[in-house]
Formats: sequence, structure tokens, C-alpha cells
Amino acid sequence: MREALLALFLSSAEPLTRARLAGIFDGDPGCAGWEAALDMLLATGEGPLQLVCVAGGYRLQIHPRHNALVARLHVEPPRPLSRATLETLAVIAYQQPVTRPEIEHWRGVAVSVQIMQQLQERGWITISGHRDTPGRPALWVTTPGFLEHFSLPSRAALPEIVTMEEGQTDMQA
Amino acid sequence: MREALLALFLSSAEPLTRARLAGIFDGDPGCAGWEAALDMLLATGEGPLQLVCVAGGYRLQIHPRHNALVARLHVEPPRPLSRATLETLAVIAYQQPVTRPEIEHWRGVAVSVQIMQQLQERGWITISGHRDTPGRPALWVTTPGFLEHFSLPSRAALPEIVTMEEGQTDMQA
Amino acid sequence: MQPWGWPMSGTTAESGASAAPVRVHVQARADLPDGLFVPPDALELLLESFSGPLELLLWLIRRNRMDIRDIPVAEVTRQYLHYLHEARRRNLELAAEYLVMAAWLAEIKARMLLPVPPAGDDTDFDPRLELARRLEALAMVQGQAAALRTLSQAGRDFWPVCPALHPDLFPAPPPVSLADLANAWRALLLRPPRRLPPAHTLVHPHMGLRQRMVEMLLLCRREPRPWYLNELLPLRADRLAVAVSLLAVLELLRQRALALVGNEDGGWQIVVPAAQVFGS
Repeated sequence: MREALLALFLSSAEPLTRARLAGIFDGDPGCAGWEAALDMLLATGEGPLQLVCVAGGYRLQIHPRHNALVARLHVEPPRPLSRATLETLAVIAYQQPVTRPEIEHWRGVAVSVQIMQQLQERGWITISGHRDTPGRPALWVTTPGFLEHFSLPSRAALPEIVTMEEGQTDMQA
Repeated sequence: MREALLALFLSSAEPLTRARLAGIFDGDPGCAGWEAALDMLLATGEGPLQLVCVAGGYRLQIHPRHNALVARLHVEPPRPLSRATLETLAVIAYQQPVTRPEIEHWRGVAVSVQIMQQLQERGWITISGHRDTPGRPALWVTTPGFLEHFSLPSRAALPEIVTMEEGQTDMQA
Repeated sequence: MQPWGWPMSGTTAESGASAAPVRVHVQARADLPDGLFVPPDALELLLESFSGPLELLLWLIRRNRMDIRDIPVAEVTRQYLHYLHEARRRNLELAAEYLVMAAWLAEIKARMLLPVPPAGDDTDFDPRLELARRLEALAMVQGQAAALRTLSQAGRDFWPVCPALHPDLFPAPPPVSLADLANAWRALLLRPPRRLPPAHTLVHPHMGLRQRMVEMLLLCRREPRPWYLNELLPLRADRLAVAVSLLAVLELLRQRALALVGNEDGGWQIVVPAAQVFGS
């Protein structure tokens, strides 16, 4: 019965209701235990699939534990961060909490709304409060998600930047 | 690995080629045995599913032993193809790339716009280019969707025509 | 010369027919009556089921167990015309192509009566060859269509798996490493000198007019003596700070919070008006 149920769900483009299933199974003595099998399937899923209850009935979906893999099939490969975005993230990481005008000061150019949005959507920066100065500008900080992505135990674990002189030699190298 | 493969096939709307799978799995040490798992899956299927080679890739389909049950779900079967449609499709499938005047020549009658539209709407034929002759007529070819619908691994897998007897019985039917 | 009116390219049929010659086994079913007998009501159905005159012709040839490569044109033409005649007698609609085909058959018949030139190219001369090619092409298409029909079709003979949904997927993080981040920060630090960060300007003696007014008033009240203007202005300040302080003095004078008094030098000084000193 479990296989029969799976065959039906797998071949159906839309969710199946109990009524619909009853219409298919009822009257067939070989399908007597289908309701028990359905409940079992709901509880345990099957392989990489789980049966979920949606408005229109029941439907199979891939268990979220396979998300990372399924994403490789369906999600376009990520594009590298633009230089502007990377610089903005660096200022926030090293200077936090920091206001947008301050970021612009560090970078020497205006910071576009898109860049801030992109970093927020990525889950790497967030607003921690407001500076108590005229205009009360938002203070930006990095998130735990940022630390996680870069495998950092804490904000303090950001690599130290060498002194200016060393940096300069580095530049010339 | 078997579950990971199933998750990919189950979430994909089109057949997956070995190259596509390699792009997803290769470089991931945790997925080293995927090719063996794929061959295993091809050989044994999984529950009510079988993995078949179609349109240059692999696709899951419901094992035919469940056909009677699944047919109860899909109550209205697809409308059978008219003879004119089937013949037009046959000319395109076997002679591709082919122009519409050539199709008409093969069949000995004019090909209606409706037939070409119907085949296009089904996603079975498409224009691949234009013949470099006066009028630059469109060249018609079959699509991967055609191979998928007729469960063909490739264009080369079209059945060979041996004798005309089938044609004749067909005529009388 | 193209004796019939259908679109033809000529090349395809020839190449197709020669590339894959069709062997036509004419094995008509034994239960099929010979000759021209057609059940009266069947003629209409029969003609409707043909998609053209070529198909009718092919059907006739098969039915008479004739060989496509060696068509007895006279007999086929006779039968073909008979069907056409029957159809017209019963007022059935016939497409014009059927008549074109009849004319072509008649022409082939006529040409076959001419003597064969002794050294002539046979393929060019035998008018039956073109007919045979067309019939073979159609026979082949019919065979191919029949072959397609034998294939399994989705939704009829098998059901592909409908893609299962998956939870919302988030785009993979961009490939950026900690080193990239640190390098970006270092590059920023190494850039040519910038103006001081805005955070520093906040402690700079630029300040609001109102705040400067308050500070000035407090100063004057703390030491209620006549002040020279330059004593009230900030030391070593930039132009903006001086300007704001000047504005503050003028505004306080305008509001009569401060007042000007003359001194013995003939100049003037700034004082807090007496009433306010005692009032505060």
C-alpha cells in the first residue's frame, strides 16, 4: 500500500486530498489499509521525501536535509562579491558599530543602498541601534551569520591588520 | 548517496545527464560513490520508481506495475494524435532538419498550420534554423521534450523501419 | 515539368528514397475482397480517411497486391477514376488535388504508349518512376508514423515523476574568504590620507548655534563683568566656529540676553544686563 500511495503522489502534479484517494482506493479490497499507510507515510516520510499537509491535501516534498544538494541543482552559482561590497563589509567588520556616513568616509565614495541591502539579505550585517547625534544615524554591525560564514569565534578574532609600514612594504611587493 | 541521487532526480523537472550530476557531485568528497549509486539505481529502481535513460539523461518514472492504479488518478487520458499529426511528426523526427515544403512533399498533401502549431504547443518540435535557399524556409527539428514524451534516449533511438507491413495494417485499422 | 500542383522540392524525396530504399511487401489481408467492391456507405468514410490522392493511390496499389516499383498504370488509373466517379455520383466533396492526380495518371498512361528511345536515359524517361518515388516516400512516412505509435507515450503508457517541491532555497554564499575581507580592509587603510572621520568632527568646536548661545550666556553669568568680544570667541578655532560664535553673540544681543556697554577706551564691551544677574 505504501508503494501504491507513493506512486499516486509521485505522478500527481497537484496535492491529493483524502477524498480523492478514497475515490481511487475504496471498493478495491486489495487497498483496504490505505489510510493507515497514509498516516504512516505522513509520520515517517520515505527516503528523501516527506509528505506534507497543504491546503489542498497532501503532497510530497524533498526533505530539507537535502537542501544544500538540491540547491546545487536549482540555484545559480553565486557571483563573487563586488569590490565595493567587500570594502563596505570590511569597514563594518573592523569599525563596528559604524554609521553609513562613516563607511562612506572610509571608502571615500558614497555607499549605495543596494550594497547595504545585499549584505543584509545575505544575513551578514544588521542595525544594532542609533548613534545619539543629530539625525540619529543607524549603527551597523556584523551578525552571528557573518561570524559563522567566516568561521570566526567572535568579532575580536578578525585577523589583525599589520602596521602601516609593513602594509606599505607589502603593497610594494 | 542513493538518497542524495533520488533527491536530485525527484526535484528535477527534466532528465539529468551524467555531466550535470558530475557538476553537482564532483569536488565533494562526501559524494565520491555517486556513479556506482547511479548505476545501482538504474538497475534496481527504488520502491515504485524506476530510473530510465531518456533524452540524453536519466529520469524517474512510475514503475509500470502501478499503471492500473495511476490510470485511476489520471482519469482523462491524453487525446490520441490524429494520423495527419502523427505523420507530420514522423517526417520531422526521421528527416530532421526538414522544411515545411519538404514535409508536404513527403506526405503528398499540404500540412496545415494547426498541425504545426499543435506540435509546437506540445513542445515536441522547434525551429533550429533556416535553409539557405530562396525564401530561407524554417528548418524543423524535434526537441528534448519529444524524446521525453516518447521515452527515447536520443534521436538515434527512433525505431528502425523494417517493412511496410505495419503501415498497411495501420491503413486497414 | 511538375504535372501536379502540390508543393514539391523534388530533392528530398529523391535523396530520401535513395538513401533508404523502401522494400514494399504487398501482403494484403486474405479476407479483403478483390476488385473494386466498396460497401456503398463506406466510400465516404474511406475517402475521408485519406489525407490525399497519393494515399488513395497507395491504398489501391496495396489492395491490388501491386508492386510500387512496377505499377500497372493503366489498371491503377482505371480504378482510381472509378472511385472518383463513384464519389462524384454520390455528390461527395472531393478536393481538387484528386482531379490533378487523375490528370497526372492519364498523362503517365499516355506517355507510356510512346516508343522508348533506344539510347535514352531510362530514369528520365519512365514517367512511372516519379510516381513510384512519391508513393515510396509516403509509404515510408506511414511506416515511421506507425513506428512512433508503437512507442510508449507519457501519460498513456507510463507516468514520469512530477517534480517534488523542495523548501525555499537560499542562494549559496558568494565565494569570499576571511583573507579577502582582511585584504580589503588593509587596502582601505593604505589609501591616501582622507579627511578626518565624521566621528571626530563631532568633538570639533563646530557646534550648533543654540548650544553656543547657552555656553556664552553661562560664561558671562559666571563672571558678571564686561567682556571684550575676542574673549568670547573660541581660541585657535576655524572660521566656522568663529562665525557661529559671532552669530551667537549677535543673537543674544538681539534677544537682550546680553547687552553692549561703552567703556573708558571709547570702545564697547559685552555684559549681562543687571536685572538678569540678580534674577538668576
